[in-house]
Amino acid sequence: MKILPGGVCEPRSTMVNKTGGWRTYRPVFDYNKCIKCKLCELLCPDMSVLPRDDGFFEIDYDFCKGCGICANECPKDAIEMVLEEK
Amino acid sequence: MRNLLASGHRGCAGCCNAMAAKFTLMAAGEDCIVVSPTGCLEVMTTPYPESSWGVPWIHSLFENAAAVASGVEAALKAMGKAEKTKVLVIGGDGATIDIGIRSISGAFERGHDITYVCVDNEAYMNTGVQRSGGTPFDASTTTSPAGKVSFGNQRPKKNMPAIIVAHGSPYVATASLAYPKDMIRKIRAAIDTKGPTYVHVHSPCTTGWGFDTSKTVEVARLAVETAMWPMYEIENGRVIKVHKIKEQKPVEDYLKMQRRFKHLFTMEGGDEEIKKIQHIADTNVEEFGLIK
Amino acid sequence: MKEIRIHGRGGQGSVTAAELLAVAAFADGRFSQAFPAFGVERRGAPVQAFTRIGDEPIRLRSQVYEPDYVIVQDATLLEVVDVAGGIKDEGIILINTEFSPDKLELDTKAKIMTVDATKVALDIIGRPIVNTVLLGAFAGATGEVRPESIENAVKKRFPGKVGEKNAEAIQKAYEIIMEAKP
Amino acid sequence: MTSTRKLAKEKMMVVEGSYAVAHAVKVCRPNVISAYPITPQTHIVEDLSQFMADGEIPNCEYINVESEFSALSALVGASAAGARTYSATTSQGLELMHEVLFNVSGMRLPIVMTVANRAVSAPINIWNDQQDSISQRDTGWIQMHAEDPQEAADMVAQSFRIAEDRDVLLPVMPCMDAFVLSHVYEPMVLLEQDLVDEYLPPFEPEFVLDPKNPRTFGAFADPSTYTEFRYLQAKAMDKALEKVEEAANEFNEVFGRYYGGLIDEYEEEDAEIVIVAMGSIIGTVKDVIDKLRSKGEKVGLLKVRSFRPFPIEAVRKALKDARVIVVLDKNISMGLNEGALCTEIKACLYNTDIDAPVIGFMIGHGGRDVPPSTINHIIDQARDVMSSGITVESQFTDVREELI
Repeated sequence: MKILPGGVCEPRSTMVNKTGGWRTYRPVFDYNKCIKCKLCELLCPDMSVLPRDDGFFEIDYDFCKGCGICANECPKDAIEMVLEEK
Repeated sequence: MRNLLASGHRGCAGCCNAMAAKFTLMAAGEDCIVVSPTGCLEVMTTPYPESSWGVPWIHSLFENAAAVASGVEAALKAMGKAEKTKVLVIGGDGATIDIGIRSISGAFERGHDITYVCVDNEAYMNTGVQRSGGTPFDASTTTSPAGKVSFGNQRPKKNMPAIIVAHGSPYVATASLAYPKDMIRKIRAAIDTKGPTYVHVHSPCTTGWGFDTSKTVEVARLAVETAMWPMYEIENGRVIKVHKIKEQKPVEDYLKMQRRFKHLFTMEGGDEEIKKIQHIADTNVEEFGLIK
Repeated sequence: MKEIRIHGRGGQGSVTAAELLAVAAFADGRFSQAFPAFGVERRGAPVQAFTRIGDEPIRLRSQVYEPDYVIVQDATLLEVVDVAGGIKDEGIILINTEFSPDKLELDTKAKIMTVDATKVALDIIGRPIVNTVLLGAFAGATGEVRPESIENAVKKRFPGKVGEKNAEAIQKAYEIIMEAKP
Repeated sequence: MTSTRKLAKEKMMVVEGSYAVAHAVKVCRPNVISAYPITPQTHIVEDLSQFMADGEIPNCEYINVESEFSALSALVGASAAGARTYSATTSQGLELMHEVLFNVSGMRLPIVMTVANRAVSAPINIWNDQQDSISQRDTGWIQMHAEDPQEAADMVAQSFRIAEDRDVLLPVMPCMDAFVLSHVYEPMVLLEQDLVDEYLPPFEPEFVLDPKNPRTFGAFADPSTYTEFRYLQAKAMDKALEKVEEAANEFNEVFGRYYGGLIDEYEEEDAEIVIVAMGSIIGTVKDVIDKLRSKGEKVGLLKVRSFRPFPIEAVRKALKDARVIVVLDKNISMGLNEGALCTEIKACLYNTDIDAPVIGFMIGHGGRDVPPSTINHIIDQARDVMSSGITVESQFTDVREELI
C-alpha cells in the first residue's frame, strides 16, 4: 500500500475485510419454507444475503456477522439461527 | 441492483447505519456524491485504506457536512455537471440536530440542490452513547443516566424536521428503517425535488439502545406502531401524506424492548413516567392524525 | 514627497477625495498613495483620509503626522478637530468656508486659504457636495496636480452629467483660488 | 536577487489593494468562491461579487455562507469535486476556521484564501497585526506575506500555482496587512488575463469526486498510517520550498515583477544590522534603511516572504555575516513573550556557526502605527547591542507607560 495524497481510497475496498469471523450464530435457509420475498436480502446490514439464479438466496458467510435480522423478519420463518461450531 | 455499499464494513451486527446508508444508496443510484459527517457511519465504512462506498464519498468534519455538500453542489454547477449528479448528506443525529445545525441552516437557506438524510439513532453512539438533542424523554444514556433521582434525559426530542420545514424546504419527510420501501421512495422523492430536501430516518441502534442485534427492524416498527415515531411527508410546508396506524400499540411494548428505558420498569414512579411518554405518543397521533 | 491630510465628516467623501487626488497625480506622471484613517466612524463623525504624492514609487506605509497640505471639507470641524495639527510651517491649509482666512483663528504658521466650495457646489452641481470641488481649489492652491487631471479623474469616476457638473465646479473652484492668490 | 519591478506606467492605474486582489482572483478563473463578510476583508469579496453580478467570472459559483466555518467547509467539498476555489477572511473569521484549516491541508486540497491580517479579540479590534495567521502556523497551510498591494494581488496567482502543483497539493494563505494594504489606493498593474493564462495552467486534479470513478475522500486513519500521513504532509511542505521560488521566478519571467521567493534581501550583503520582518512594514523599513545608508550606516533588511514553509536554509545564508539581527513581529506568543518570527529565526540559527545576537521587537499590535521614528529607535537599540551585548532579548515597542 502506498498512501495517496489526502488519503483517497478505492471504492468498495472493504471487501477485503471478511467480517464473517464476528459471527456467533449463522443463518441457515429452509428452502422449503422460502417464498423468495427478498426481504432478507433487502434488510441485511452487511449485504451478505446473495440472490441465486433460481430465485432463492444464500448467505455469504465471508461477511455475515450473524445479527439475525433476516431470521427475525422472515415472514415464513424460513431462516434459522444456528450456533457456530468453531 | 448492485449494492453501492460494500460488505466488510465495521458496523456492529444489526447496524442501523449500514441499513440506512444501503437504503439511501438504493434510492440515489450510482450517479450521486455523498457527504458524511463524523460519526459511526464514517468510521465504520472508511478505515484507511479501505472504503465500503461504491459512490464518490467525502468526509470532512463533524459539524460541516451540509456546507461541504453545498460546495460540492456549487462545484458541479460551475463545471456544468449539476443536472444529473445528485448531492446527498448522510449524517447522524448529533451531526445534524446538534453540532451541524448552523451549517445545515445555512445550506438550506441558500437553497442548494441537496438531499440531507439524517440517520437518527437518538444519541452519540460513535463516542459511547452520550445524550444528543435527538435523545427522547426519559432515555438513559451515559451522559443522561437514570439514577436515584433521575429518570434519564429530561428533555423532549428536538423537532428537527419542523426546523427544516421552517427553512422553506420543498420536501421534508420522516421515515423508518422498518419500512425500507417507504424510506427509499421518500429519499427518491427528496432527490427528485429541486432544492434542499430532508429525510429524517428513525434508526434503532442495537448497542446504544440495548436490544438484541436481530431486533433492529422490530424495534423500529414498534416506534411507528406505538406512534412514538410519526411518519409523514411535507411538501412546501404542508403535510401531504401520513403513515396511518391500524391499531396504536401501548408505548410499553416499545419501551420494554430497550435497555435505555429499563429503569422505567424497575424504579418507583416509572409507571408515571411511562404515562408521560404515552402522552407524547398520543400527541403525535392527534397532531398528525395517525389513526385510520 | 508631499503628504496631504483631508478632514471631513463620515459621508462627505473624504476617502473618495483622497483617492481621486491620487488618481489625478498619477495621471500627471507622478506616483501616489491614498488611504483612509482606518476607523469605525459612522456617518457624520469626523474622519480623515490621506494622500501621498511623490516622484518615486511610495513605500512608506505609516500614517501622516506632518502633512504638507491639509484640506478641510467643513469649517465646523475647526471646533472639534485640530486641523492644523503637525502641519509643516510652509504648508497650506485649505478650508471650505465663506469667510476669508483672516477671519479664522488657527494656531499655525502654515498658510491658510479658503474657498466657499459649498456655494460653488450648490450653484453648479445643485447639491452641497464639496469633496471634488475642493480638489479643484487644491490644484490651484498647491500646484501639485493639474486641475484637468482632477476633472478627468472625477469624470471617469462619475460618468455622465454628474461628472460634467463636478468638472465645471472643480474648474470654478480652481479659478477662485487662482484669483485669490497673491 | 532582490525585488524588481518593471514600472509599466501605461499599464498601471490607481486602484484599492482589495480591488487588485479581487481582480487577480477573477483572472485566475476560479470555479467556486465562498465568502462571509468580516472587516477588513470585505472589499475583496464585495468586488468579487460585483464581478459575478456583472457576469465577468465565467463557470463560477459564488456562495454567501452563514459563517467562516462554512466558507472554508464549502470549499472542501468544491475543491474535492475538482473546482478551483477561493475565499478571503481575517482575524476572528480565520480563528473560527481553525479546525477546517487542518482538515483542508490534511486532505491536500489546494484552496487559496487571502488573509487580511487583523488583530484577534479580546479586546475586539479591527486593525492590523498578524496574530491571526501566525496563530494558524501549524495548520499545514503555506503562509506567505506581501509587502504591498501589488504583491498581494500577484501572490494570488502565485499561490494557485504553488498550491495546485502535484508535488505540493497544499492550501495557501497569501497574507496582506489589514487596511494598510487592503484599503490603500495606489498605482498598480491589474493582472492581465492572457498572461495569467500563460502562467497558471488549469486545475486538473488527479483525484476528484466523480461518480464514474467513485473514490472516497477523508477516510479515517488509525495509528498504523496516521504518522505516514503527517510525514507526507511535511514532505510536501519541504517540496513547497522550491516551488515557492519557482513560482516567483516564473512570475517574474511572465510579468516582470519579483518580490523575492522564500525571502528577499535589501541592502543586506554587507549589513551589520539586519532587520528581519514580514508584511507591510517592509516599505517603511526600506525608506529608513535608505536614509541610514546615505549616512554610511550598514543596515539591511531580510524580508521573510514565506513563513510556512519556513526557509531555514535561505535565512541562514542571508544572516551569516550579520552582527546583530533584529526581528520585528506583529504578533506575540504569550508566555514566551516574544514574536513567532523571532523564535523561528533564533531556532534556525542554533546549531550553526552564526552567533550574532538576535533581538526581537513586537510592534504594531492592533493597528498601532509604525512610523519611521519607531524603526529608527529600534535600530538605535541594535547599535547598543552591537557595542555592549544583549540586555533584553524581546520587548514590546511603543508601549504607553502612562496607561499601565
